[in-house]
Amino acid sequence: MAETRTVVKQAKKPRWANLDLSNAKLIDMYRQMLLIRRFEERAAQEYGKSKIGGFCHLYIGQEAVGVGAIAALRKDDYIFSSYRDHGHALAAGMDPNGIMAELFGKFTGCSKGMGGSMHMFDASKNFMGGYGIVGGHVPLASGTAFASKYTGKDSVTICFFGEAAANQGVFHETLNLAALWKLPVIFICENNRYGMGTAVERASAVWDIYQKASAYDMDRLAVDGMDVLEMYRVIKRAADRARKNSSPTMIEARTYRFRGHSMSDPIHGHYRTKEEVEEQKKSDPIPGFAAELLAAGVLTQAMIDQMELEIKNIVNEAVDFADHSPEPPAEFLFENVYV
Amino acid sequence: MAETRTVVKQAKKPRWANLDLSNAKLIDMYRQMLLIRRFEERAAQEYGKSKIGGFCHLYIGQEAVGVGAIAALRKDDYIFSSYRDHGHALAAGMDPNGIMAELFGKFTGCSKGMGGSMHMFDASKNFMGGYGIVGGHVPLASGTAFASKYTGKDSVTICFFGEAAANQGVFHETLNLAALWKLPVIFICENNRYGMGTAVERASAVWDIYQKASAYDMDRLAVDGMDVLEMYRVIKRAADRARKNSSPTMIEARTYRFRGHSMSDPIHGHYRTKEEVEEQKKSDPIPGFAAELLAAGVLTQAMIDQMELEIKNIVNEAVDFADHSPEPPAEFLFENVYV
Amino acid sequence: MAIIQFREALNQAMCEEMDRDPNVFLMGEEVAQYQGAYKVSQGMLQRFGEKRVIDTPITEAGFAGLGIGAAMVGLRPIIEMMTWNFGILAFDQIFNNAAKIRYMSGGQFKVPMVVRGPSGAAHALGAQHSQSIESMVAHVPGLIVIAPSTPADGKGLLKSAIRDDNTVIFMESEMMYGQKGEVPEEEYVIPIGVGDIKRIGKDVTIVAWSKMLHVVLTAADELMKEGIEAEVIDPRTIRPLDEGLILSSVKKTNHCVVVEEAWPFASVGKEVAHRVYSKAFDYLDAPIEHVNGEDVPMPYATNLEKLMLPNVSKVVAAVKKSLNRL
Amino acid sequence: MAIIQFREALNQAMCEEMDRDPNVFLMGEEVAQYQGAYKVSQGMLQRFGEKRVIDTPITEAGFAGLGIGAAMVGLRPIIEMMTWNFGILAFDQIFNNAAKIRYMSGGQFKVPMVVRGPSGAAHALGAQHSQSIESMVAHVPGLIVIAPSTPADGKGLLKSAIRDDNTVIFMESEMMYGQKGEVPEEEYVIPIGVGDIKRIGKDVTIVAWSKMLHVVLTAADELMKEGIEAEVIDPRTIRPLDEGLILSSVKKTNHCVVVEEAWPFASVGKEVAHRVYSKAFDYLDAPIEHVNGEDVPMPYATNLEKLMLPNVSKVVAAVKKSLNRL
Ligand SMILES: Cc1ncc(C[n+]2csc(CCOP(=O)(O)OP(=O)(O)O)c2C)c(N)n1
Ligand SMILES: Cc1ncc(C[n+]2csc(CCOP(=O)(O)OP(=O)(O)O)c2C)c(N)n1
Ligand SMILES: [Mg+2]
Ligand SMILES: [Mg+2]
Repeated sequence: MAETRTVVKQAKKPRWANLDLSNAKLIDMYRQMLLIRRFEERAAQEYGKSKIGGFCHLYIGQEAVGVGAIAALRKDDYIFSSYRDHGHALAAGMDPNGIMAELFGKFTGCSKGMGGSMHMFDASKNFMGGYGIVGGHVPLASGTAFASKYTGKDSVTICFFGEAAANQGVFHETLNLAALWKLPVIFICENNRYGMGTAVERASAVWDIYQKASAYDMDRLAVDGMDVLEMYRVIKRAADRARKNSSPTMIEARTYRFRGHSMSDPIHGHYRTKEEVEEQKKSDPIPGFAAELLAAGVLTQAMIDQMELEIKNIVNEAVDFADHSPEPPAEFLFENVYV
Repeated sequence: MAETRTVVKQAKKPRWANLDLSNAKLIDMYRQMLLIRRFEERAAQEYGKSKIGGFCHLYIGQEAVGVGAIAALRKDDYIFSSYRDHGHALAAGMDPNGIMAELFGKFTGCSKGMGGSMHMFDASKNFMGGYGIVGGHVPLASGTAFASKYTGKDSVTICFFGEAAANQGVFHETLNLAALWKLPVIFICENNRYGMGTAVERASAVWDIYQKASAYDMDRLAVDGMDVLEMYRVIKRAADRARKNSSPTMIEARTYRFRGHSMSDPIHGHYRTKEEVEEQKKSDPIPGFAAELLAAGVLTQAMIDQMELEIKNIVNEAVDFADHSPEPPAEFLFENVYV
Repeated sequence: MAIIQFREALNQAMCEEMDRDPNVFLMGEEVAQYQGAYKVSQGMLQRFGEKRVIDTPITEAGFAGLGIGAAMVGLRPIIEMMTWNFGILAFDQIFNNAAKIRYMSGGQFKVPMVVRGPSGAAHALGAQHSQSIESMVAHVPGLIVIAPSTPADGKGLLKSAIRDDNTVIFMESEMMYGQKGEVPEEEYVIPIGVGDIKRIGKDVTIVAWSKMLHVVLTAADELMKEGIEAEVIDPRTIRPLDEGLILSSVKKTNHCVVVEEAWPFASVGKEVAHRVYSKAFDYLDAPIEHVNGEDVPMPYATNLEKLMLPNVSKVVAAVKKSLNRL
Repeated sequence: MAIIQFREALNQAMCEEMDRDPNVFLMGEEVAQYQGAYKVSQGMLQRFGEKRVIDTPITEAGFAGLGIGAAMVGLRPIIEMMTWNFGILAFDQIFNNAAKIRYMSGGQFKVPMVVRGPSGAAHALGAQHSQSIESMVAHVPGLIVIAPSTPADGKGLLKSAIRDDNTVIFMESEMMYGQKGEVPEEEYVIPIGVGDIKRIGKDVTIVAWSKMLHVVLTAADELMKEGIEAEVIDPRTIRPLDEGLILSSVKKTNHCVVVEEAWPFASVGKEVAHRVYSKAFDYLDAPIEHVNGEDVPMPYATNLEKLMLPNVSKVVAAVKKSLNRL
């Protein structure tokens, strides 16, 4: 009898089966990661041509963190970012034209050319800004969360920052406030293993950064930040909890930046080897997700090719838009200092 | 056979049997606690007579923490305190005359009348000062510890602060530095349950304050701060470890202040009841230790009476000294701004 | 008019604005259960509840930053610093975020927040607790800085500050909280940026604010005995400064003395002087005299503390020097 | 004399002092393994080892405070702030501890520490990264503030700063690190508090420091073409200010212009002007002119950034205004 049993080949459930993600949404998440990648690659080129000035911190390698996290949010949730904010801005649905124009310092930029790479804002997307002081924006996120609770809205706030920012005092002050007052905020630490040139092990007494939240009895976990679905899953859950119970979560997204700290920093050098970077690139979140979607038939190669083309156009168009946009007028220097 | 066995009444070992504490030292620890108590009571009176100005934070109730901790140190160890520093100063062996004169703002004071109640210093005792900004002195303690390590000395640094100070960002920054660099420093949090009028439970997301050090993988423990022997024991062990392995410890000493936050704050009122204070006074560290020493025959009532007398004289003499000391001369206003 | 304490006037301002606008809340150390370290918020917890009168842990940077975020989405926080000495811990939040978010965002966000608390020396509090830091905050564009000297000004200006859409730094004084003054019964506000002539005179213009205003008024009485009529100008708002009022007084008196509690180097008084020199140079019959806190940390000993601070005789001497009547 | 970059000059100063005194060490973000964010500490880790060249976590208040404690017991820390914008996070440590410990302790302790790093705008870094905060630190008694303009001054003054027993705030500039200049081969120091005449002239005194000195020198060339001979004074040390040098120049030229990158309100320039007005009033033929960064946060857009900063034509215009030659 045993011999005659037919082995039924079980269709493997896709990982997103329990995640309430439509194919359209999955495709969109992929598309967003790809857009960020191509946008950043182009930003790097334009920086090389001196179209973009100042510090320019690319998000290449970390796309899954921002895209997965923001995909799990509602439109009325609030997003705070650091100086490494282009990717978050795109994931928040901000207009690539406005982002590129901001990089170019143009009046059509998302911050009217006044903020630049590190200070993207879009009130219409609840994109509360990119900030340049390491850790300095973290308490602000507790402020919008406080406001949600105060006004009885169930908006959630998420706040992105690097693992090095988690050493700053104000980060700790904020975690205490958020835990003490049960604020609906999710702290997303993008642990890309380096704060500028300093490896996390040389800067933090604990290497499991999420455990810093243990000092506040806060819900916490580490997640594979190279996996957009995992990001989506944990943020969704944390956001649901925040919405329902108004309680904070600290999430450490383990990721890696494939580029230098900023455009002026080489990809490898004093603090990491070429081999290390190459090894890490094997976990590139974009091809991995593509393979998965292809295997499940959610995407086809033709769709991907088409997408690449569309994104190329979007990015071209953004550069074109930025290039042909006017600088802020001289009088604007004195505007918005005060309301 | 069993019936004929004689029950030998075993002499109960005193708690200090394994602590390497001579009778003289035990008596001295008691004497120090008593001195602090009487000194502070008198300071309160003198404050009432406006001989002492400004903020005046008494240490009454917390004597066992400072005395036990400092008794466990060597003369070449460093001590940092907050604004609640009279008790630590006395425990460090500073001259009561100089402390009282400092409170009176006199030139003979330990800080020449320039520091006052909150800013006692004595370089000759390695008493590195009392500081008025909550938490602000904590990183300084990592600095002397750093210096010990840098110069190859095995001096240890201890740093006293309140449980409310442990919410300040710079406290967290310092713990990270101390743990990361393995500095020989002991952080002694005197958890007296209130930061001014705010109960610890209303200010800190964790109530076991020592667990804040978990975010730094630092050795940590809570101790009964009303028990001078326990204080001695845990600080001795932490100091030995710091000396040998150059590693930091965070210690939460659970204690209680029997007086108001400062002289301008009533003993009970908005934030705690009379009953609570009375209940806590049952754990007064001084009579408890006296009973233990009396029971063991280390002290006799006559010795205690004699001690009270001597201390009374010391305190009287300190007030007298302060009273008859000159104010700093006018020119001194401009001295010591720069070296 | 009612005669009330400065702290009561500030309390009224906050209560009235909280009645008026549910988005206004008060947050700080000991503001709620303890009724305020200096009792400025007395009764407010009972009146408005825990939701709107909030005790914080001792984390000045953290709760100032929280206020900024809350203000960005429409709340109107009043953040109390127990004293401005501790506000230094929140300087990064105030300078780098509150003062800049509107500008950096191209006008998309605003930060309508008041950060208030006492500044300057109280009595025998020593070096770390006795600082007048108005020049540091007033240096930063994007901030408004107010330092009133009377209960009536305090109330009217605090109400304006709470209604203002910018971040306002509001400086009070421990030594003035108990000071009494007439305050109108009916609702009123005092516009930001408008100074006040606290005493009319023709011989010399003395500019002073906050606690020093009272030292100057006493000095003016003294001077009067010698026939010197001082005009006393209280700018009330430090930034923006009511330069017109100061200038028109100096153009009349041709002499100017600035009195401030703060240290001298690059102080607000130097800014006041600059405005006068650059815009009324030809009207000045003598250099502008300055009376400041001495250029030293505050000593504890009360005899030296007195010497450190401006006082009536220093002001009198400065005026006489200006008038060449020494 | 060798011609070297500003960063090399600073590097030499630190290396020489570290050779000279084993108690000197360098600590800050990226100073060691990364060789310095702006390569000022290039090679120092290799030369002095990890014990004396130390990378820190991003905790400005924490490691500044650590430096203070270390200095109290005899070490001589050089604390690098990656930029002074981040130094704001350490203001409490610097103002409340470093500047006051000696005074509060009645002279028992001293804090021989240098806190150094670039200040002011670099290029297109936006509002949070482009601040000149010298007036805030110079306001505080107990601190010394130095802002050199040339490699030679930088080296000589940094060596003096390291040897000084006070806390010294040392301000550099990202834009000047690559600038080259002659630096003596032999060992030398430049005393703190002594200014330098960077150009001799008779018609107008222009006071400027750090980066602005170079703008002023170019402007002086321009002015020369029109027959205006500007004397350019570089105080080099902001606090204590070499007021004698400035005064004697103004007494000769009877005209004074102060150029600084910082915002105008209560700036160091106002302090300079005050010294001149109060001590050389009768020598002045016109009000002192000021050229400052505009009173706005720094915009990102480079066209506006240029407008925000002082430049040659603004300086020329200010001089002409002072000379009434517009
Ligand atoms: C308070 C402060 N200190 C230093 C800097 C300079 N700085 C900018 S980014 C950075 C590293 C931050 O690392 P991390 O938080 O891990 O974020 P990542 O750049 O890796 O995304 C440093 C040191 C700054 N901007 N702010
Ligand atoms: C930075 C700062 N914020 C506020 C204060 C005012 N203040 C002085 S002591 C104190 C309470 C501190 O409580 P805790 O740390 O528990 O120490 P305790 O007084 O109980 O010994 C407060 C709020 C201050 N001195 N410094
Ligand atoms: Mg990082
Ligand atoms: Mg306490």
